[in-house]
Amino acid sequence: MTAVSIAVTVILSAAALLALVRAVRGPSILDRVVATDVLLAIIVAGVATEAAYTLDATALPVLVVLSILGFTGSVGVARFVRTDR
Amino acid sequence: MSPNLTYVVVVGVLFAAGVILLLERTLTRVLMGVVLLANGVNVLILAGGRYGGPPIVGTTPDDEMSDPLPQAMILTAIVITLGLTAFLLALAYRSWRLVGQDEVQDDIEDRRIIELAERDEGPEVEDVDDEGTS
Amino acid sequence: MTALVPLPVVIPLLGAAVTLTLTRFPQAQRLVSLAALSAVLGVAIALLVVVCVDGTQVVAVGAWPVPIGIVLVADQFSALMLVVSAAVTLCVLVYSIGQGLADGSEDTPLSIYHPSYLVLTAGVTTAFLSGDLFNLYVGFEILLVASYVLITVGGTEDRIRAGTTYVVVSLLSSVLFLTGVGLVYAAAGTLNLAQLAGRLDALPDGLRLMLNCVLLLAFGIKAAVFPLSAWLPDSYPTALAPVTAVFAGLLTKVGLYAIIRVETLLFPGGPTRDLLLVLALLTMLVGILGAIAQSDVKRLLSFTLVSHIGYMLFGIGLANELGVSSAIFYVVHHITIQTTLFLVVGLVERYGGATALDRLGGLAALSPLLGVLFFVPAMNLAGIPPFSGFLGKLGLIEAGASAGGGLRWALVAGALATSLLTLYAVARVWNLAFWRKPVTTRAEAAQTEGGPALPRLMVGSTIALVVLGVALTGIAGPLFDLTGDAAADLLERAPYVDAVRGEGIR
Amino acid sequence: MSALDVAASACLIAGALFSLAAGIGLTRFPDVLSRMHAATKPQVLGLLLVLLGCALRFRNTVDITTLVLIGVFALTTAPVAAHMIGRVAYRSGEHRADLLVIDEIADHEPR
Amino acid sequence: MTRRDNTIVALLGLTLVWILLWGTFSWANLLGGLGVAAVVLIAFPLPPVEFGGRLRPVALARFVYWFAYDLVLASVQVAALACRPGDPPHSAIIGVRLRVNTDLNLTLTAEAISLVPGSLILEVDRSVGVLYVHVLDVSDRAQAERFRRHALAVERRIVEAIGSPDEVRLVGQSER
Amino acid sequence: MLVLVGVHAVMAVVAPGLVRWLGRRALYVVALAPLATLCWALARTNDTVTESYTWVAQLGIDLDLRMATLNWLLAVLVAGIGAIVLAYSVRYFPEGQQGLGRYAAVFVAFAGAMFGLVVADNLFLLYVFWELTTVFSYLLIAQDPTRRANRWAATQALLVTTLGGLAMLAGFVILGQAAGTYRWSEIEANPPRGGHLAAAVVLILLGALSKSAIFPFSFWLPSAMAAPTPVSAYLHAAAMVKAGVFLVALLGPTLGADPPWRPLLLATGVLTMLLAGWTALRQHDLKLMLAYGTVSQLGLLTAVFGGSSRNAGLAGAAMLLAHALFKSTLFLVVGIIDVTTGTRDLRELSGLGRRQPALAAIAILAGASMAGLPPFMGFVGKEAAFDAFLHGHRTGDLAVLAGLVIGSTLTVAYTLRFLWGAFADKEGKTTTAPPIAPDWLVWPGILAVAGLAVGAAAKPLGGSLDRYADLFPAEGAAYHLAVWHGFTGPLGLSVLVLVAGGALFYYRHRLPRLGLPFDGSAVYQRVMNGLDRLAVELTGATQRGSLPFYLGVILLALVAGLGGILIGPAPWPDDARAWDTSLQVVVAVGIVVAAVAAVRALRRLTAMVLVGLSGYGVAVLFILHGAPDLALTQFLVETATIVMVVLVLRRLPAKFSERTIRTSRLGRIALGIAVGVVAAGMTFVAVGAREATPVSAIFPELAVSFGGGDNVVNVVLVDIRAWDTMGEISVLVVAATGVASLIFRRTEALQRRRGVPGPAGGPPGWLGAGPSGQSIILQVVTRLIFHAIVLFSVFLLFSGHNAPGGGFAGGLVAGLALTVRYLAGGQAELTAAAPIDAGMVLGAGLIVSVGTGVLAMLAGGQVLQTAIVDKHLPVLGDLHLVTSIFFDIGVYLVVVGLMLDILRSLGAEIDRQEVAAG
Ligand code: NA
Ligand code: NA
Repeated sequence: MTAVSIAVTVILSAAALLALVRAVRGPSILDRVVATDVLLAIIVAGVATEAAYTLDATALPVLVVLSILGFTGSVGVARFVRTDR
Repeated sequence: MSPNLTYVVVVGVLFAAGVILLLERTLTRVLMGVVLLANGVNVLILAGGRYGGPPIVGTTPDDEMSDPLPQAMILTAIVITLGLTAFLLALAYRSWRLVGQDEVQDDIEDRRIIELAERDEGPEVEDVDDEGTS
Repeated sequence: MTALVPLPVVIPLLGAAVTLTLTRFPQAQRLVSLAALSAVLGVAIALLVVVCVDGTQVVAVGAWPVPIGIVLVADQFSALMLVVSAAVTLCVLVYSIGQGLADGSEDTPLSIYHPSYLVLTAGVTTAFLSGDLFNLYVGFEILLVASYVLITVGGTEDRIRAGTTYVVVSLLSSVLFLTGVGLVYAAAGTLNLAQLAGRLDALPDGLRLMLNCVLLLAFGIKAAVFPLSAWLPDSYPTALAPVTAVFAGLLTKVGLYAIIRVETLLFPGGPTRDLLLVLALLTMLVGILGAIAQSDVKRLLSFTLVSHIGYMLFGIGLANELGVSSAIFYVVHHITIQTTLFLVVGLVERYGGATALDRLGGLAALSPLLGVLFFVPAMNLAGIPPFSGFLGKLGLIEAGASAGGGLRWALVAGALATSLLTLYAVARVWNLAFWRKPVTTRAEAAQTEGGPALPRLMVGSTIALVVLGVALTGIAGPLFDLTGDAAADLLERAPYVDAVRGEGIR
Repeated sequence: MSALDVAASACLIAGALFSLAAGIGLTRFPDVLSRMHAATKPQVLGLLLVLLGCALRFRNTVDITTLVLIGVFALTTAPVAAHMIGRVAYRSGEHRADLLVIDEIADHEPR
Repeated sequence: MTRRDNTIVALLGLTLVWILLWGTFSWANLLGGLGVAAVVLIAFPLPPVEFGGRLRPVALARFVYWFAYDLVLASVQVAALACRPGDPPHSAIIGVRLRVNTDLNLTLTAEAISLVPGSLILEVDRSVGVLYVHVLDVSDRAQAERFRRHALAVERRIVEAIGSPDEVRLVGQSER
Repeated sequence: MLVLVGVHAVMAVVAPGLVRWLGRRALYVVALAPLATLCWALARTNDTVTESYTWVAQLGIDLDLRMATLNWLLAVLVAGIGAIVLAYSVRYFPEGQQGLGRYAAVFVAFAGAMFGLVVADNLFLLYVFWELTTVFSYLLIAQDPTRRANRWAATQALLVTTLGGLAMLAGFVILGQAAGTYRWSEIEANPPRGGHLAAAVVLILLGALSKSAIFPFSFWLPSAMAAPTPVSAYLHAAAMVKAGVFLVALLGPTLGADPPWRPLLLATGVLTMLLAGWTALRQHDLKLMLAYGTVSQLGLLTAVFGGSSRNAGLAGAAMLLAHALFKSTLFLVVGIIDVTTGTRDLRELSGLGRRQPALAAIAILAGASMAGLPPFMGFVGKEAAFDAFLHGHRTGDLAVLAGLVIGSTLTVAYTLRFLWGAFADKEGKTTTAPPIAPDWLVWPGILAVAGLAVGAAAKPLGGSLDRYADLFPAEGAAYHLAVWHGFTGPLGLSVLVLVAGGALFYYRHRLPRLGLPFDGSAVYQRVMNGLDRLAVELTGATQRGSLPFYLGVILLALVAGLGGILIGPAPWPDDARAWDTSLQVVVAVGIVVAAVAAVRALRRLTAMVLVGLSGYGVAVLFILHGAPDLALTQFLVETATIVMVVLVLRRLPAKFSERTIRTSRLGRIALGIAVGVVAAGMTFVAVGAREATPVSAIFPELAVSFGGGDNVVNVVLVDIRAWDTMGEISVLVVAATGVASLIFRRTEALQRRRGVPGPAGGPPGWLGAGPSGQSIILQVVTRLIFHAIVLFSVFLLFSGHNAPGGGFAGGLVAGLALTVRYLAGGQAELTAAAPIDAGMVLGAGLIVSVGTGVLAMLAGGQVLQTAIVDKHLPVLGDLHLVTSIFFDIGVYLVVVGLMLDILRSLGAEIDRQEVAAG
């Protein structure tokens, strides 16, 4: 299992860094929001994997919340963003 | 307890970034500075507590738990920051409504006195002779 | 009798909650607020008596044994502060109700004002009663956030500008305070003040100095110690008169309270004493010169406020019994007098239609009562005998002289100079606003019509505070006994620590 | 390491890979709309796989039910977010029109 | 279906969620769930969601199967597309006019379509029931038409799963 | 004695009423207070009375009163002349004079203070009365304060004498600490030696000299002549200006031997006498002439007492008495002339002698005493003075004597000039003057006659004054007061003085002009202007009025102070670890990158998203650290923040204004980095220094046994540190209130805080964005999952005690559910979702939480004490109820209320204002 967890960690870290690049580079606010969504999803995956690895379910409520959050944030921005560039 | 350098660095960066924004005139930036500073302080408090598993009896043995007390402090701080953020936003909006921007203005009275100082004058209000001389 | 201890916090909080649910019934809100604060005053007095008779009262919240949970500690010092602040807040509440009744509360919604005001009170009492460093922080947050609401209530342009300065500076101080708390816990592993007193002693001096200074920095901003004080005169004067009054009277003193606690209980001795003395001197002189430069009564008073913070720092920095005792006495005096003066200025604003000196005049002739209401506390502030201001100052000077040493003598001189300059500043106000011929059309109109009627409640509460201020002279003896004992306990530390340790069993 | 564990590991790694694909797409794709595809879509499947992996590890109802809820929430909300952002992107011209072979919105209501 | 029925459905649904959250079935959980659900429904009144259809398990299963199939397939395709070197892919915005123009159907179809990778709902023209979909990796009309048919198929499966009889008839007619 | 002071005080309080009731005649009644004092004092001639009451023993300031000979002398003068001047004032002021009530009150209050001053036996008590006389004189001098000159003169007198007073106070403190007591009679009994005594003496004399207008403080007295003449007669002739001389006289016997005492007093005294005497000779205003005369005489008194020998002391006492009598008489005379003729200018006055013979007679009696003609008291005193210095045994005595002789000559000269100027006929001028009411004339009359009488009764009077004089160390033959000592040196000097004075008057037109070497008032003015300038410059420099400046100063203090400590004494730990899990580094990189990018961002929303991103990063740090509750809350808060910010930013410009970004950028960055380094350093040091085991080590077992929960953090929040949490939710409540206050602002608008239902029928449309803004998909989905999310929030609330969650997380989730509803359908949808007043929810939540704590007290426990109920119920199984859950429910409600309030104000109300703004 440890090997798996390491592998997943590495993969997710790479993905996260890629997403971070997009979040910082933009150019548009929407790109950043999408990137943030992806990061959240990556966090979910990471936390879930960690939970599966340690067989410790305490983090699951966090995952439920996260699965709602990305939606709220994106909708919030998408609803009101003014892309006057 | 040996300090965790990663935390130390994060604290430093968050404080630095927070201060730079805090010193701005735009209230929105000030707000973000405050948020960054708050996060920085939270990490600082976190660094002051032991690292370990979730402090939930039954899932983690007592002696492997992370220190719950700093967590309680941080949680309190987080929520207070939320309230303050809302208030600052309202403040920014109000000032935008009033003066069409959310920039912090200088104090008028102070500027008056600074000008007096530059003109080498005394306090503005002289005790002028205002009697119908009797 | 420990049941009394939590009440000064719990009562106003419940009151605030109730007023929030009474949005539609302003009269009921007023009654609830009055009842709550009157109750707090009663409890505070009772508590002071109990403390003086039975000694320090300690409550372990939730019956969690010390040092696990939070302890509330009412020693003579905090009990005294509770009584004074309760009296002042009650008077100011009455005053503001009077003003609200007169102005019509359209611009200052009761459903905003009353809950915020009550929460502010709860914050102050929390800070005074707290025996736990983080809880002290929470107390500060409560009163600060409430003060943010009160200072910007109405949302006019200058209130927003001033409020922004106030809020942001306070936020920074809160961040520093929390940083200090975090560092203290990181180093000592506890938040209980009594336990910290022991654990901090064991730490290396350099570290103690560091922690001490972080906290001093945070409190120094709140107490308006030069050079951390410039925000105050820019922010306080723009608020509603009663708000300014209670801020000027109380909030800076909460900062001072914290400084006294920390300096005596957690970090006694050390280089911070001399640091405090130097800052005291600067605060006195820079502050009072600032007052002389002003042309608006409210701002002028704000500067005298800053300046006289220096007096109290002086006593703390001396760290001898008479010094600390006089500092505490001066805190009591200053809370009362500074509040009174701002309330009077509120009356002046209503009556003369301005607070700018170039637009005021002839008030003494127009309203002799107003004249007396200003003159007496003004002389008191200037340290004219036999008023309490003089007694406090005298105590500080004696303490400084007995301590000896160049720095302390410099402070004695500075204190005397400051009181002379204070006299100069208030005499200027008196000459211009009260003595010379009326200059504003408003005041001339007032002269012909005998001036706008001043609401009874406003005048009444102001009179009450003026009388309280004068009464301090009469009870100075017993009061000095009290502050003397309080100071002795503070400097000894053991009484506090032992009282808290006593609660160590469940 | 039981068979279930093997299956779980497979799911977890596959899920992670989908995340990586999302990250790559996010950096490579030319405009917001196409990045949206890369970002939101493989994520859903990736997430489902990860959850499945967890379920295979935990093997008790208490946690599995929670995992199910997470999946349901994700499936319901993800498209909405995508839709809202995509819509704004299109309306505010954040997309590269030159990559569009057909645009029936423009045809329908030319602006 | 009356508002009361809606409420009952909601109550049961919420109770189920409650039990799922706790993860164990016990009478205490059941009663607690009912209680909490009731409180929630009282505190936050149920908004009108008009639902005229009925559940058809078999059709539902079929829908789920095809949905899962599309999901996996397309996900792999898009992932591959993302990693494939070369020029950025072309795409198209295609309007799909649904046959059953109800809020619920529009929404569910839109969800199903946009969950499946490569397709993303940009606009919904509610008046005529048209979904405008941004489709990735489309380079000509033929592919566009293929996608339009796919989308309509998705709608059909949904309607067959939960639509009302006349809706099912409507969809069936247009297919033949 | 305290009673008598009290009598004056009471009289002062009732005086205005009396005046309103009786008109100016009320002054007769008011005069009773000093009169009573006079009688009391006369009844105690030749005995020493003491009283003592404790006041503030801790400061050594008690109400110690003592009346020995000197005190008695001044008490009699102060009380007697006070009564007479009050009676005199009845006719001086026209009926219905404005501010007469205040005049009466302050005057009698002053008399009381003056009496207190002369009988005070405690140095601090003496200072108390001393300052009171200063303040009352401030009020009396500016009887007509609408005239700037009067205000100016009053303030000048106030500040100058207070300055001296404060110096004196410092002197008292030093003296008292040297002596170990502040009670004068005790200090007198065994005087301290050495130490800072010299400093004390100088400081005390500063006070005395300034009060008595001795050079270089002389200038304030002539300006103070702006006061009404009765005031001048009392304060500036008889009473207040005597306070300084009194102090010198009182302390002389004890401190006279100390080095600075004698030379200082002799020099300043003689100098003052000569300068002022000369100036008096040049005045045309009778009152000013008297004023300078007074200054001159005060100089004389100071010099004589300064001689600090037994005979000098005796002479001083006699002169003091004489001067009080004749000078107040003359002032009263001038007052009458002023009122009856309307002028005080001796060039205008002519022939008054014939029209007002009685007045002239009185003036001549007083003048004779002033000039030192036998058998008047003035003569007796001057003789004694001459003798004291003629037969003195100290160096410089003869020089002083010379000074006194010259000074006395000047006195004779200006006396003659005064009488001539007031009453003589001058060619071509006649001043009309109505006859003077006898009940007015009588008062100066009494004083003048008294001057003659005491002179005649010099022997017996001298007998009692000896008791004071004997306090001085005896040296040589004891002198005794008498009108006739035979042909002695002093007599010769007196004759010389009279002749020379006459000559000086005769040749007055040929005198060279010499003024004072410098004009004190001008110096005073320059000092004050300088002070004002300094104030403005300093304030302009420190009070910049700019928020960034203030923050910068604070942060600089932080960097300087704590940076210094870190470099200096701070103990740096020798071991540290890079990380706990390598993943922390990955996350840290994310946080750092996002934070830096946020600082560089030029668009508001961009910056906010990046800040939020770094926040998410911190949340992940929390997970890794083993703090799921924190992570949960942090994620929720960051998301809520982003939404709130978006709600506000939709109205603000998208980009930050360039100007504010450029200005002083480098400085900001430098300071920021410095602060960051210091913060990091402090963390490193503090954490590294920890050795003690944290108090929280036993939390886990206590959490279960006493708190009844497995989730330690939650137990800490709702139980162990519930007191904090209670405060925290009140912060939330008040913050929400503040948001509403800033957005709605007015009472009437606040009604909308309850929410406004949308237009009946049809789906609620977007405000602002218009119908095209709404998305059917979003609306339907939110409606579908809303209740599920709310239910989940409740689950978090209840499960929180044993698993991550709790009231905060629950409340935030519910709040986000509401947020989504608002986002989907705007104001109306929000109202449909939660038709309730946000304020209500907040209040209810606070009541529930605080109420839980109070109930615990009512149940006999401590505040917020928790009870654990374990019951086995049929069917349902075991019930495990921890009462702290109710506390947590309150928390939940407050958080929901906060979010609802934010949506109502930052959301709906801003929508409305946007529409209103168009
Ligand atoms: Na210290
Ligand atoms: Na509890």
